[in-house]
Amino acid sequence: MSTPILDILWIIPLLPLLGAATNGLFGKKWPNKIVNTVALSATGLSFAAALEAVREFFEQGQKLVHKEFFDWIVAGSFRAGFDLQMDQLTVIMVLVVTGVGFLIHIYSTGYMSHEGGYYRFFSYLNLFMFFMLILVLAANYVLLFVGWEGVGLASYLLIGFYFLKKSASDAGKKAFIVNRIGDFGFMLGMFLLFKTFGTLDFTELFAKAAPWSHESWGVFGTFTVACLLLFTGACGKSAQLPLYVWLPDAMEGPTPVSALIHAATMVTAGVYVVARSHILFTHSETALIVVGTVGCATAFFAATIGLVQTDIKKVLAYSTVSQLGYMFLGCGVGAFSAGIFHLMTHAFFKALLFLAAGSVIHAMGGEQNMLHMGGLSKKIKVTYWTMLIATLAIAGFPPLAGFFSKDAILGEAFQREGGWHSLYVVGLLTALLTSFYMFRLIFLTFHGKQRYDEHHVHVHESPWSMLGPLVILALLSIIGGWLAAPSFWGGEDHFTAFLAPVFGAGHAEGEAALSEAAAHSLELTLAIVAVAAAALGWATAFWLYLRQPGKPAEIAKSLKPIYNTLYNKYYVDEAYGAAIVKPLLAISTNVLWKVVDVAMIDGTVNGIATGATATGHVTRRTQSGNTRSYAVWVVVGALTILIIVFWPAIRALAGGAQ
Amino acid sequence: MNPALLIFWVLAGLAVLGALSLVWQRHPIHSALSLIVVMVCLAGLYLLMGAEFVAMVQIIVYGGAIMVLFLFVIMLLNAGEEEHTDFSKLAKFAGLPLALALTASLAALAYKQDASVPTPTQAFIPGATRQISSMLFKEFVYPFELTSFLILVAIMGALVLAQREKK
Amino acid sequence: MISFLQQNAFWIITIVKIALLLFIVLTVNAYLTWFERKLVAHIQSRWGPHRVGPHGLLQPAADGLKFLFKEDPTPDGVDRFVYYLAPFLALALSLTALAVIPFGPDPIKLFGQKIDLWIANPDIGLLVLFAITALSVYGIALAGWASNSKYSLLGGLRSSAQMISYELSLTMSVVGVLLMANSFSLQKIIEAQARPGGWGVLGWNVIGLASGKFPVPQIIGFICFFTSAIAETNRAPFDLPEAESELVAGFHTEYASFKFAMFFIAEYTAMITVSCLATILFFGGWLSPFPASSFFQVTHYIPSITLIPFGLWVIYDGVKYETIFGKLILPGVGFAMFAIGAGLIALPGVNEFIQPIFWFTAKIFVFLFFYVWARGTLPRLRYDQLMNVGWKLLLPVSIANLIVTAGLLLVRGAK
Amino acid sequence: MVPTHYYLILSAILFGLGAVAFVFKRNIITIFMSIELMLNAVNLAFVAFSQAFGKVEGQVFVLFVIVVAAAEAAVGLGIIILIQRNRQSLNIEKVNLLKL
Repeated sequence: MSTPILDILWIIPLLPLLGAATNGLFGKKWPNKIVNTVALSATGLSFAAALEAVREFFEQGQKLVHKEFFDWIVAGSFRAGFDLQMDQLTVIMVLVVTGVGFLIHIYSTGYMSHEGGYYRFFSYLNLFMFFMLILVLAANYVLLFVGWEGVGLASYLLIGFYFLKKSASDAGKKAFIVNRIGDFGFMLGMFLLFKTFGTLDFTELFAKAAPWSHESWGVFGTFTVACLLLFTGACGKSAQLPLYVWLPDAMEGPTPVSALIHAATMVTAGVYVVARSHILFTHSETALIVVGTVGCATAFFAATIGLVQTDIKKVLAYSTVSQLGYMFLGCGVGAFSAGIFHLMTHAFFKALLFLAAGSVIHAMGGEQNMLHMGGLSKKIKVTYWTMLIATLAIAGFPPLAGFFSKDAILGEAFQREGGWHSLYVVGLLTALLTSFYMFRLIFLTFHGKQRYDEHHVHVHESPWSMLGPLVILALLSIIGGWLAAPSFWGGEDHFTAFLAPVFGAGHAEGEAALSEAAAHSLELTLAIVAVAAAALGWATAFWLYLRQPGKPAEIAKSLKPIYNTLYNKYYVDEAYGAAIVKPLLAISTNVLWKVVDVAMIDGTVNGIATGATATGHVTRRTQSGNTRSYAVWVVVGALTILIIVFWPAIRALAGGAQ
Repeated sequence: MNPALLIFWVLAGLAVLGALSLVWQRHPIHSALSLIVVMVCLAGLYLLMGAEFVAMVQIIVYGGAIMVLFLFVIMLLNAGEEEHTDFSKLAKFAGLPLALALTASLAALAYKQDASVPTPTQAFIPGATRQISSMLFKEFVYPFELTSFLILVAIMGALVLAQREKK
Repeated sequence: MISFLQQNAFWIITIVKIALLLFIVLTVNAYLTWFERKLVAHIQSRWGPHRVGPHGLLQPAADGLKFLFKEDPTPDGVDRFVYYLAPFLALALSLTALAVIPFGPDPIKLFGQKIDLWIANPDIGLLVLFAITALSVYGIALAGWASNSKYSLLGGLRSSAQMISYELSLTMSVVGVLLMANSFSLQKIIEAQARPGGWGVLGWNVIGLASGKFPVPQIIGFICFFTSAIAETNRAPFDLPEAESELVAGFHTEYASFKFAMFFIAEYTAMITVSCLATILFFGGWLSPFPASSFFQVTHYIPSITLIPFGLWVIYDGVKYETIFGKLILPGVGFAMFAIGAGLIALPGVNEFIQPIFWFTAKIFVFLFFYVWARGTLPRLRYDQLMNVGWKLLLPVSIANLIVTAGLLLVRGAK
Repeated sequence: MVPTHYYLILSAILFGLGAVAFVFKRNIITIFMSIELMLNAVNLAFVAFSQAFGKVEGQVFVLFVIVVAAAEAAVGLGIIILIQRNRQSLNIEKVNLLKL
């Protein structure tokens, strides 16, 4: 069959790159219209291409597509080609990235219309799309790493988009540096893998790895180490403990950026990598446990912080962190498909949340503090409703997307033997907290009496270029979950079935023990428990923030230390500052700069220079310009040659002399 | 005493004396004359070795053309006695000893090398001139043509150098 | 005594020959000056020397005496060594040139010794001559430089430049002849011009029919050669080194008495040498212009045929000469000539032996006459003209001549 | 007959004297002459060897050397004339523009 797009898979990432290049190089002079035409057509076309590619993928029977376009690095046995591949996992990622990305592009045209550096913004955004697509389409770790770093770069650029604002540029740097730590681990992981298996191509690597024996808990074999290293990278990118600190600050960037990069796509790259290399992970008990624990811990931890934040975007940021935690929990319990599923749904509703928040901020004229909002529900209806839907989704109310994905993860967690129940409990608790702070956000923002000055800010609904995406995403958040509607819900788990060829069906050991009916009843109970938790969260929020609005303050006063701790995010940044940044600075200043750089390196360089000068001063005398001296040198040369050539004869001569 | 050897000693002695006086004389003309003496003596030695043609060419070209050219230039520039400046300390102190060392080592080597050099089987190469001509136009024809080209270039160069540029 | 003579006969004979040759040449030189002055005078419709001796025949002797007894001042600030060296160099070289000139083919037999009519006959005679010619420039150049006088210096400069320039065409113009003779030996060159069966003048290189079907004439070569030769000997019209109208007397301005005489002799000897060379190279040396067949036997009496009438005329002229001295001397001379002519008829053997020498000298005389003729008639060239003639006319022409000759010989097949 | 190495020694001595003159003399023309002297010494060695080995190649080389020497003399003397014209001196130690 003809598969035009699959044969030129590179077209999908290439289009955004072209867009980025065009805008970046020529956009400065252009009016916004042309700029966003270019950017949108780039992303739109690549979305279309992606759809076509997926169609062809299905058409040719969902067989793994692996295309080598050209050699990039070839050194000895090592080959890193510009190879792209397409399988079920890629399909989901590509669709999410291009689709959501496209929507957010549309949204941005409205949102950024009043900002300076319009062309710059879209150029960066397209650049990000390019790298993200490289990341998800890559057929080997090296190329994946290119995308990985590239999205890092793009995120850096976009976080620091308002680079005149110090906080923004600092946030950018922070994100970049923290990511480097993770990338370091990632690279080490890659090296280890190459050393062990001699290849970094996914297909070959996994084929080679599969037959290896599993490593049980506490064994630090190749797999464990490699996986942990990779996971470090994932932690960096996906803002897990202890490397999550950059994400909240990343909210300095424009809201669409937060939506696209720091909620929907980039931050999920970590999850994607873990899922992509699930074969390695499943080979190492330890790694799985670590992943699960870290994810779970992060989820709860971030949720607790989210409880008390007042900045609307910060709340969403922490909720993102905690949701990512969920995904890792899913991966940790071996439910990779569940993790990916949550990734997808989360992409929908979190993007929606951010965009809606953006719309709110837009409406409030740049105000981000929820305590200065309230009662907006009348004024900006579309935003309100879409955001409400998203909230319900993330809080996990059926039948919305969040419910299914989160339920899937928790279910998997519960059904795993061993110490996993505790994780389940924490996960449940987190779900409760999630629904609480989300509704807190809703109530503070849209209900109650308005706490802002009518005269300064006149609230207005956003243009349809922004609302359109909201609506679409809202729809997706509603129906997105049904793909994986558990069997008791009438449908059966399409999603897991779809991903089965990638992940295999091997993650449901827990289920195997139970009978069909028992399984159904268990799932039902779990679902009910989850919904109950969500409802409890809602109730608390309702009671606290709508019934008697004074209460929170009192509670805060009564639990001052805890409140402050939470409010200040457990002082993690401060701790890092004290523990790492300050010593680093000190070392850099006193050792690296003053000793190594100035004394040693500069010293060497200058020393060489002075040495050269001195030598010149000495040797210059030979270049007297006086031909007679040169003549003498010629004679010397002749003598030398004579001696060298006739050395034996000369020795004989000496012998004869004696 | 073998007359050939006698002639050799006389000519060789004259040649060395000429070379010495080339160094010794302070006026370029005298140096030139000494050099001419050396050349004529060498021509004589060539004759002694039976290289008549080379001997004559030596006199005609070296004696008759090159040295005359030197003479001409000296007279043209009206060069006086050379001034004994010693700006080059190196040449002043190291120059002479080194050059003498070179001379000595060369001579010593030549003296030691006699074993490896066969003594001449015949004093004359019969029909040397004929052989030379045939060789020049057979084996060495390309170098020969090349030298003619070289001479042409030299002539041009000399013209270009010597002519005063027209104002 | 005899034994000593026997043992070292070669050396003795050589020395005697040298002495004889020197005597002859110097005498010829002396009378060449007289001849020249007379001829030039008549060309310019003057009498020329006629006071010292009849027809000024003793003029050369008088000049010689004058040279010997004149004061010989050494100018101030001359480079003495070179100043004295120069004339010796000039004279010695020009005389040396004569050593390789063969005057006749077959040797004389005297006292049981075969005596060749040359002092040395090397295989590379021609090269030797050229070598000597090449060196002869030093005499003049050094003299010019050493005299510490502007005129002399300019003269020396001119002569050195001129000689170098004309040496090229001189040599080039001869190569054609060499190709035809396949040898540097003057004797061989002469013999190469005698076509077997005797074709006389046709065999000479100017016509070049010594062998083969068609002639390979060297007439152009000869013209180049003789012109260059005149220049080499600093004779008019190429006598710029001593151009009296510009440089007083050029390189020998500062030379007086005998040193001057040396230059003088050197110059005339060079003339003779060149004439010999021209004869040898282009005009068949001692070969008779007439074929050697019995029909032309009569030509062997040409010496007598010239000598006898001339002698008679001299007697007649002497008888009616004004001075007593003349009346006494000239008839004697005339009678001597007549006697020689008659004697040659009487002694055929001697006559036969005399033939080559006669022809040789006759030809030389012709060339010397040319020399004088040219001086008497042609104006002196300007210096740039001189250089142009040398470099832009003679040299290319002689090279062209060489190429053509080579081509023709290739077609004809050298012998 | 003269042993070959006599000639070689003579040639060595002449060459060495040429070198001596080369470093010892100040007058450019004289220095140039000393170079010619060295060339002559080499020629002598050539001819000596050609006699020793009974081969005429040596003499052919000599001819080449002579030709090259002639060309060199022509150009070199032209240069010398220029030097005199521009520097008003033939003292090689005063022709040291290289240094400036």
